[in-house]
Amino acid sequence: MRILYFAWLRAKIGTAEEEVAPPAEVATTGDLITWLQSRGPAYADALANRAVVKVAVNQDYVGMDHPLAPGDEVALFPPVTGG
Amino acid sequence: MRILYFAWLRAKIGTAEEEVAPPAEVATTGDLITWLQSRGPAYADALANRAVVKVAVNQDYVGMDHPLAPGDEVALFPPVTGG
Amino acid sequence: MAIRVQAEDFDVGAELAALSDGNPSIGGVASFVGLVRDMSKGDGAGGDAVSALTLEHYPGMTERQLAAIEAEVRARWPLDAVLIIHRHGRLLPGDRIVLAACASAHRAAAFEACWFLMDWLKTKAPFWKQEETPDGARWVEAKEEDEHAADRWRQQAP
Amino acid sequence: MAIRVQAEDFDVGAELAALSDGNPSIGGVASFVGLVRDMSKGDGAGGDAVSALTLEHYPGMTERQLAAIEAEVRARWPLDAVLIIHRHGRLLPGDRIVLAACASAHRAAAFEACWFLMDWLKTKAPFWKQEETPDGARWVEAKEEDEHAADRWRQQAP
Repeated sequence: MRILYFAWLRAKIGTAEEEVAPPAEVATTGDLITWLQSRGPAYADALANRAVVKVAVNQDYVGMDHPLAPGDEVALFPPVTGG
Repeated sequence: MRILYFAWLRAKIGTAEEEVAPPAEVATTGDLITWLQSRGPAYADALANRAVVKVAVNQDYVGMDHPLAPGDEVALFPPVTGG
Repeated sequence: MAIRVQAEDFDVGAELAALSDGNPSIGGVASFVGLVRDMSKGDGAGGDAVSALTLEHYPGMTERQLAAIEAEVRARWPLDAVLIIHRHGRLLPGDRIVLAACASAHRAAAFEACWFLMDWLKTKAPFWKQEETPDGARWVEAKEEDEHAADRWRQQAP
Repeated sequence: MAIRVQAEDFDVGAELAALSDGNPSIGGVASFVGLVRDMSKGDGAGGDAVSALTLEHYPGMTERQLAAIEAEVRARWPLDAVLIIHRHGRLLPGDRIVLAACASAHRAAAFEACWFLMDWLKTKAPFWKQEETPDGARWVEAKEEDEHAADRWRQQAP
């Protein structure tokens, strides 16, 4: 599973993109974030406040209960500020 | 008193501009239109429906009871269609 | 004062750039360009073909009224710059008729003020359109929907 | 499909002219140009000086979401043409960030659709701004007022 990070999530985690293989019990986007938080202090800090973490799966916005499949492209990012 | 006509009012009356000297009892814009209507069939026809005659005095919109002074520039025209 | 009544065409890109040039506190510019349509707005199904449009205006009153409306939008909305260019004379389908543009630090102010200007221009600026159609020249009639659009702004506080 | 995400600047006049070119049934084009401001939108009295702005985006998702929103405005309003250009990369105060434009036979449709696009871009398009200030680089925070502006369109039938 490919994970992309943008803006200050990218900066805090320290990478723009990584391949991860979460354990089988990680079934949803919410599960994935919980699992990522356990990967170290940078992840824990970046993902501490879920109210400011937006999730897209395969380039569409999804909620925290969205089911995940192995080949998914998951993106985590703060609220957008374009325009 | 100078009177200007625009658009189909100008076309129907047959002139864009004229100097008139209405009698003393012509005190308001409404009086002026009534007096103009008496000046011939072209005027009567052009001014028949006051709902579609707009009046400006000295380049500001006014109503039919606006008082007139001898040196006024009075303009009569249909509802505008610019923009 | 950014008001022009002219027969000549205008360069939209240059005008909009000039509006915000040198003022980096402007967050955005909302604008509207009105164009000559090749069809009259007939009541019912479509209209007649229009081969040209002639805009008559009231020189002097036009500028005076445009200046008044510019003052009004500046009083109602926090604007950094306002531009109104309105053409007169004979125009062809596709030609530009009017440009209204409002620059502001605030997007909503820019949109509202620009829309208000266009609604106002349609109902109060002393211009009159005459269309050339297959049946001859014809004065365009004022539309009730334009009056309703303009009335809207009386009720709304900005 | 009139959607472009690019680092390069764009020519507003040429873009707007191209939008209506060859379609004389278009009555008008409403547009909005967003510019880089030299001040951050601080809470309270003013903000900090901004010397540059860097726009990060999500390549692929950006285009996908812009295409979806173009389809939505076309479904909601009677539009003849829609254009969205959004830049990314490092920009300076006064630089153009975004152009949204909607062409229609109807003035209200063009204004509403363009305003909707801008409100949508502010809240849904995957772009993030980082400002360079005297205190260093800082990610711009999303504003609640932008969310409210976007929510407005959910309640309104066009």
